[in-house]
Amino acid sequence: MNLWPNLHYAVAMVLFCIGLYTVIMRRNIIKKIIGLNIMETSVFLFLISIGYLEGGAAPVHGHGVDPSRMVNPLPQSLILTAIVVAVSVTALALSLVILLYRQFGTLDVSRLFREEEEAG
Amino acid sequence: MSGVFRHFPVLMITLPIAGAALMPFVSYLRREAVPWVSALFLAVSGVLGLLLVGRIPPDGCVGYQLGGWEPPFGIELKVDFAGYFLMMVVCGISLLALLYSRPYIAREVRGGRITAYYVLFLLLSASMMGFVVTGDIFNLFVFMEILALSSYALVAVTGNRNAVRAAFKYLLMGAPSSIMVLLGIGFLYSVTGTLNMADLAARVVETGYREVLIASFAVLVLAFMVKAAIFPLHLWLPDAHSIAPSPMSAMLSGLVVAVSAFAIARIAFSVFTVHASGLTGTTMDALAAAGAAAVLFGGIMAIYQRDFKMMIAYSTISHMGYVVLGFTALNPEGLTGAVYHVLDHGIAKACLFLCAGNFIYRKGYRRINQLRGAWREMPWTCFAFALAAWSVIGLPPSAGFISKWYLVYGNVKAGRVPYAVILLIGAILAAVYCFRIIYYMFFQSGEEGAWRDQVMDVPVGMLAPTWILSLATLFFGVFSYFFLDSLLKATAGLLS
Amino acid sequence: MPEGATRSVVPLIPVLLPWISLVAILLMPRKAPRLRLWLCFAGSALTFLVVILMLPGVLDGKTYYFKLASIVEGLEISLYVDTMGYYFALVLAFMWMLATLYSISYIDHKHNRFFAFLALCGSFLIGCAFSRNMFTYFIFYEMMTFGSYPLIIHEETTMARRAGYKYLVYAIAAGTVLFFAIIANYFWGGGVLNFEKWGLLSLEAASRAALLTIFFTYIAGFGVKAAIMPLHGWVPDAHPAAPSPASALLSGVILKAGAFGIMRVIFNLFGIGLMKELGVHWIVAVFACITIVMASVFALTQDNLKRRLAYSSIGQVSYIILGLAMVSQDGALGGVMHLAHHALMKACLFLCAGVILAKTGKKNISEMRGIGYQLPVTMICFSVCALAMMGTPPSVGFISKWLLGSGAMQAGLPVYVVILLVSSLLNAAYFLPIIYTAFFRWEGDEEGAHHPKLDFSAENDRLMMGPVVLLALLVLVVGIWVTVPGFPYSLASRVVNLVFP
Amino acid sequence: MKRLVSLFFIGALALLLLYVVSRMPPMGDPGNPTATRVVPRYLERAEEETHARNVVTGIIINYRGFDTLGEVTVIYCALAAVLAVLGREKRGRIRDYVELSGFPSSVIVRTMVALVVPFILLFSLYTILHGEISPGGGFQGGAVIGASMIIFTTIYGLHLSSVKVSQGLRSPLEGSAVITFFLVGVLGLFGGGNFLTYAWPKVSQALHPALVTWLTVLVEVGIGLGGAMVLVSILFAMVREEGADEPLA
Repeated sequence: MNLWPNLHYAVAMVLFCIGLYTVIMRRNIIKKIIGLNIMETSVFLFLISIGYLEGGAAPVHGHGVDPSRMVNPLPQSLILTAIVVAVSVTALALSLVILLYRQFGTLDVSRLFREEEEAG
Repeated sequence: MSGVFRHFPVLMITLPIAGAALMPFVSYLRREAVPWVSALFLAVSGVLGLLLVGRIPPDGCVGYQLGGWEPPFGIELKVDFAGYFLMMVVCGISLLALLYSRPYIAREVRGGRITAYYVLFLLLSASMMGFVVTGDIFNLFVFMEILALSSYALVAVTGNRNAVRAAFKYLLMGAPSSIMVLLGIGFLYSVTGTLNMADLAARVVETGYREVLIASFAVLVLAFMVKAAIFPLHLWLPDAHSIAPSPMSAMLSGLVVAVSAFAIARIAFSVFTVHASGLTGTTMDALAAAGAAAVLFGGIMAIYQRDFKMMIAYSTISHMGYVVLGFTALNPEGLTGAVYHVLDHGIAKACLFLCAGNFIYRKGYRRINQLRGAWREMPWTCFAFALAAWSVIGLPPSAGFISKWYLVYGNVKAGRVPYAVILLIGAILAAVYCFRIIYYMFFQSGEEGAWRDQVMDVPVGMLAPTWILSLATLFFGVFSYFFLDSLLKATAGLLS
Repeated sequence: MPEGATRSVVPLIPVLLPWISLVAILLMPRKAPRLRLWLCFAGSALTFLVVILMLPGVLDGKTYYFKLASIVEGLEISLYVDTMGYYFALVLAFMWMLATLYSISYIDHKHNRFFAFLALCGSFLIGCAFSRNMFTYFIFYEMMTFGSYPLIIHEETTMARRAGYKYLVYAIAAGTVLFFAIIANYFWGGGVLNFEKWGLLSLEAASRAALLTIFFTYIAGFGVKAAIMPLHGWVPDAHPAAPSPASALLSGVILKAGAFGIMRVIFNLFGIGLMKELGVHWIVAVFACITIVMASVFALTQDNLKRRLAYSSIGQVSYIILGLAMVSQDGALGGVMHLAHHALMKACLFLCAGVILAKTGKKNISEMRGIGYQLPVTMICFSVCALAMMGTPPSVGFISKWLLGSGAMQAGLPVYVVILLVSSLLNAAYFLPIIYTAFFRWEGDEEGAHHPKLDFSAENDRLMMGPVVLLALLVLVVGIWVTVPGFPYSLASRVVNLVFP
Repeated sequence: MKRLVSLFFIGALALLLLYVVSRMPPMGDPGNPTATRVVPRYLERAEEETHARNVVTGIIINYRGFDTLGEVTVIYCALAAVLAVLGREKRGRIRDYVELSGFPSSVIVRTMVALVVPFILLFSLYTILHGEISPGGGFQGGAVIGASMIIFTTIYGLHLSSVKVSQGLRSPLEGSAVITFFLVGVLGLFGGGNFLTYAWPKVSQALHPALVTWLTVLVEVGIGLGGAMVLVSILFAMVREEGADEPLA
C-alpha cells in the first residue's frame, strides 16, 4: 500500500470527486463551471505529481544540473497543453452562460429545466 | 508506402486546420467565398485520401513519425486500413454536409457567425480525421478536445434558446468526460511511462500494477461512453442532435458519436490488447451489456417520438449500441461489422438528417405527423429518405445489411447468441420507426393545404448531397466486396 | 463455381429484363399511357421468352452460372440456373406475363406505381429462383417482400392499409428470423451457403442441436411466406385487399417463394439424407396437415370470394410443404409439381374473381346468384379450376394429389392419404356451393322463374379474358398431357431424381 | 434523496480511486516507470537535438510538436466557438463597458494602468522569446498579453481598447499561430524530412543549430501572437454590449 507516499495523488483524487460533486449537484451554472475547473485542476495536480522526482531540479539545462536529477518534463508539457484546452472549454462554457442568462434571466439549472418542460 | 505519398495522411488532417485559420481572412475579403473555400480545403483532403487508395496494406499499418522523431519519443500517426477507411468516411460525409450547409445555414445562422460556423466545421472534420489515425494517446486527447469544443459550439450556433440550453447540457456532460480521459491517460502513463500506443501495448502486458491499468481502462471507457452516448450516459444526445442545424446534426449523429465509439475499440485493441493482457474482461462485458441496453432503449424511444429529428437522434443511440456490440465480440467479423456500421450509420444518418433539413427548409415542419402526404410535394427528398431508412433497418442490398450481417455473425461466432438476437430486435425496432414515416410520406394524405399538389422540392444544392448520400448507402451495400476483404484482414491484425 | 456449370451471362438477362418496364414507366411521356403499359408487358413477355429459350439446355442437364459479386471468400452474390431454380422461374415468368397483361385492362392507367412495383417484384423473384446460395436468395427475397407491399395496398382503402400493415409486421418478423437462420447456417455450415445437390450441411460439421435450430428457424422464417399455420395471419387479409392480378400473383407465386425456400432448405442445404438422419420432418408434416385441414374449414365460413380463395391457398401451399416433408420420392415429386399446378389453378380463380368484381362489382358469394349466366365464360373457367382443385381427373389437381398419395404410401404413412381425402372433401364443400350459386340459382328461382339467358356481352375485354381462358385450358391440358417436355412433370421429375440419392 | 444517492456514488468513486492510488508506484521514486522509460532520452539529448535548453520547450515545440499544433488549434477553435455563440463585436457600435457596469475608476487607477501596461507587454515579449532557454514560451507570453488587455479594457472600456487593438489587426493575426505552425510543418516536407521536422535533412548539418533555433523562435512568436489575439478577441466578444444582436428565432 502506497497511500502515504502517494498523498499528492490522493489529494488530487479527492479534489476530483469534489469537482464532480459540484458539477452534478450545484444548481448554479457558474458554480458548475467552477466545479469543472476544480476537476481539471485536480487532474493537472495528479499529472504534475507523476513527474515529480525526489529532490529533483527544473528540467532546464545550462545550470550545471545533472540530467538524471531533473524532474520529468513530459507531464509538464502535457499539462501545458491541457491547461490551454481547459481554458478554451471554460471560455466556451462562460459564453454559453452569458447567452443563457441573456435569454432566460436565470443561472439556476432547475429553472432552466422547468422552462424546458413547459416548452416541450 | 514511399515517396511523397507517406505525407498525405498528415496533410489530410492539417490542411483543413490551416484552411480554418485562413477563413477569417477569406471572410474579410469576400464573405460569399467562405463556403466554397472551406469545401475546397476539404476536397483537397479528400483527393489526397483518394490518391492513397491501394497504398495502405490491409494487413499492416503505415506509421508516420511527426518531426522525424522515432516513437515512442515523438508522435506517430498509425494509418491502418480501418483508420484510413474511417478517415475517408469522415472526409466524404463532411464534404457533403458542408456543401449542403451553404444554402441551408443562412436561414438559421446570423450573418457574422457564418464564418465561425465554417471554421468550426473544418476543425470538426479535421479533428475527427486525426482522431481515428493517431497513434499517440495524448494526441488522441487533443483531437478529442478540438472535436468536443467545436461540436458544443456548433450545437449552439443558431443562438436559439433551446439550442443554447442543449449545448450547455452537452458541455456539462462532455467536459467532465474529457477530464476523465485525461485522468485515464494519467493513470496509464504513471505505470508505463510512455504515451505511444504501440509502445503502451507492449508495456501494458509486461508491467505489473494490474489495478491501475484496469482502473485506467474503466475510466477511459466510461469517458468515451459519454462521448459516444452509450445508453446510460446518452442524456445529452437527443436534445443536442435534434436542435442543432440539420447539416450539423448529420455530422454529430453520423460521425462524431460513431468515431468516439470507435475510439473505445481503438483503446481496447491497440493499447490494452484485449487478448494478451486479460485486463479488459469485466469492463468489456459491462460495455457490451450497456450496448445491448442501448440498442433496445434507443429503438423503443425512437418509436415514441413525435419530433422527426428527435426520432433520428434516438435511432442514433440505438445504432451506437450496434457498434459497441460489434467490437465487444472480440473477433475480426464483429469488429469489421462495427467499422462498416460506422460507415453505414454515418451515411444513412447523415442522409436522414439532411432530409429532415429539407423539410424544415421548405416547410418548417418538424413533427412526424406533418409529414403525411409529403410525397406529392417533395418526392425527391422522400425517396432519398426511404433509401436511407432502408439502410438504417438493414435490409438488403443496402450497406446496413452488410454491417448487420457481420455484427450478428460476429456475435454468433463469439457464442453470444442473446446479443445477436438483441441486434435483430434492434433491426425490427428500426423497421417500426422507419416504416411508420415511409408510410406517412407515401401512403397517406395530410391535412388540407399541408402539401401542395405540384412538385416543389428543395434547390439542387441541397438535393444533391442528400441524394449522393442515399445512393451511397446502396453503393456500399452492393459493392461492399471492394472493402470487406481488406477490412477483415485489417481488423484481424488489430486484434492479434 | 459449381461443378459442371457453364459460366454464362444468361441467368442475368431475365433478372434485368423487367427493368425495361420500370424505365418505360419512368421515362415515357405521360401523354401515351397505353404505350407505356404495353412496354411493361413487353418487358414481362421478353422475360418469359428468354426463360423459355433456356428450356432445351436445362432439359439436357446444362447449368449456367454467373457471379455478380463476391463479398468475401465463400459469401458471394451469384446466379445459377439449375433445374429446380429454372422450374420456379418458368412458372413465375409465365404467371407474371399473364398478370401484367391482365393488369393493363384491370388497373387504372394513372397508377404507374402498380406497374413499376409489379416489374420490380418480377425481377427480384427471378433473382430468387436463380440464386446460387442462400445469401443471394435472402437478398432478392427481402427486396421482393417489400417490393410487393405497394401491390397489396394499391387501392389505399382502410382495409388495404390494415392488410398492408399486417403484411409488413409479418414480413419484418419473418425476415429477422430468416436472417438469424442464415447467419447460424453460415456459421455452422463452414462459411458457405451454397445450394449443393446433396445438401450442404452434415452431422459431422455441426451438432444435432445446431442443425435443428437452423432447420426450425428456416421453417419459421419461410413459413410466414408459405402461410403455414399459425404463421398465416397476413394472407386472408392481404388477398382480398389487393387488386385481383396482385392476388393472383400473391397466391400463385409469392406464397410459393416461401415454399420454394423451404424446398431449397430441405433439398439443397440439408439434403434428403440428412433430413432422414435428423428425423424431424414429421413435425413439419404435422403442421402442414393441420394447415391443410384447418384452412379448408376456415374457407367454409367465408362469404367473401377472395377471402375464401385465400384460405384455400393457405391449404394448398401446405400440400407442397407436406409433399416435401414426407421425404419420399413420389411425395417430393407431388409437392414440387403442385407448386406449378396450384399456381395455374389459383391464378385462374383469382383472375376470375377479378373479372366478377370488375364487371358486376360483387365481392360476396351470397350475392352471386345467377352470375354464371351474366359471365358464362368466366364462370366455366372458374368451375374447371375449382373442380381441378378438388382433385377431379383429368386435371392438374388430380395429378398432384395422386402423386402425394402415392408418396405417402411410399413413406409408409397412409394417414397422410386420409388427410388428403378429407381435404378434398372440404375443398368440394367450399367450391361446389360457389358453382351451384352461379349456375343453379338465379333471381326469382324460388318463385319458379326460368333461368336467365346466357349473356356473353359483358366479357368483351380480351386482355382480361385471354389470361383466364388460357389458364383454364392449361389446367386441363397439363393435366392430360402430363409428360410433354416443358410441362411441370418433365422438370419436376428431374429435380426430384437429382436430389434423391 | 437525490443528494444522498449522488453523495453515495461519488463517495464510492472516491474510495475506488484512493484504492487505485494506493496501488500506484510511489511518487518521486527514481525507479518509477515514468522516470525510466522515455524521459531519460529527453533529459539527456534534448539540448543537442532540439537546441532548446529548456527541455519542456523542446518537448512542446519539437518532440511533441503535433500536440502543440493541436493545442493551438484548440485555442483557435475556442475563439471560433465563442464567436459562434456570442458573435464578434461590431466596429463603431460599442458602448463603454465600464460605464455600463457602473464602476467608474479614479485617475490614480487610470494612470497606473497606462503606466504598467507597456511594461507588462515588454515582459510578455521577454517570456515569448526566452521560452527556449528558461521557463516560459509562447502560450505564457500570449496569456500575459491577454491579461494586460483585460486590465486595460476593464479600466478604459471596450471602446478605447478596441480602437487600440482593432479588429483589422486582430482578425488576420488570430490564426497566425496555426498558420505559422502549419507552414513550419510543411517546410519540413520541403526540407526533405517529415511534417514538423525542424532539422531539414537537405540542409547541411552545420546549419542545423541555427535553423532549429530560428524555427523554434518563429513558432513561439506565432503562438504568442496568435494566443494573445485570440484571448483579446474572446474578451471583447464577452464584454460587448448586451443584446447587440438578437438571435434568430
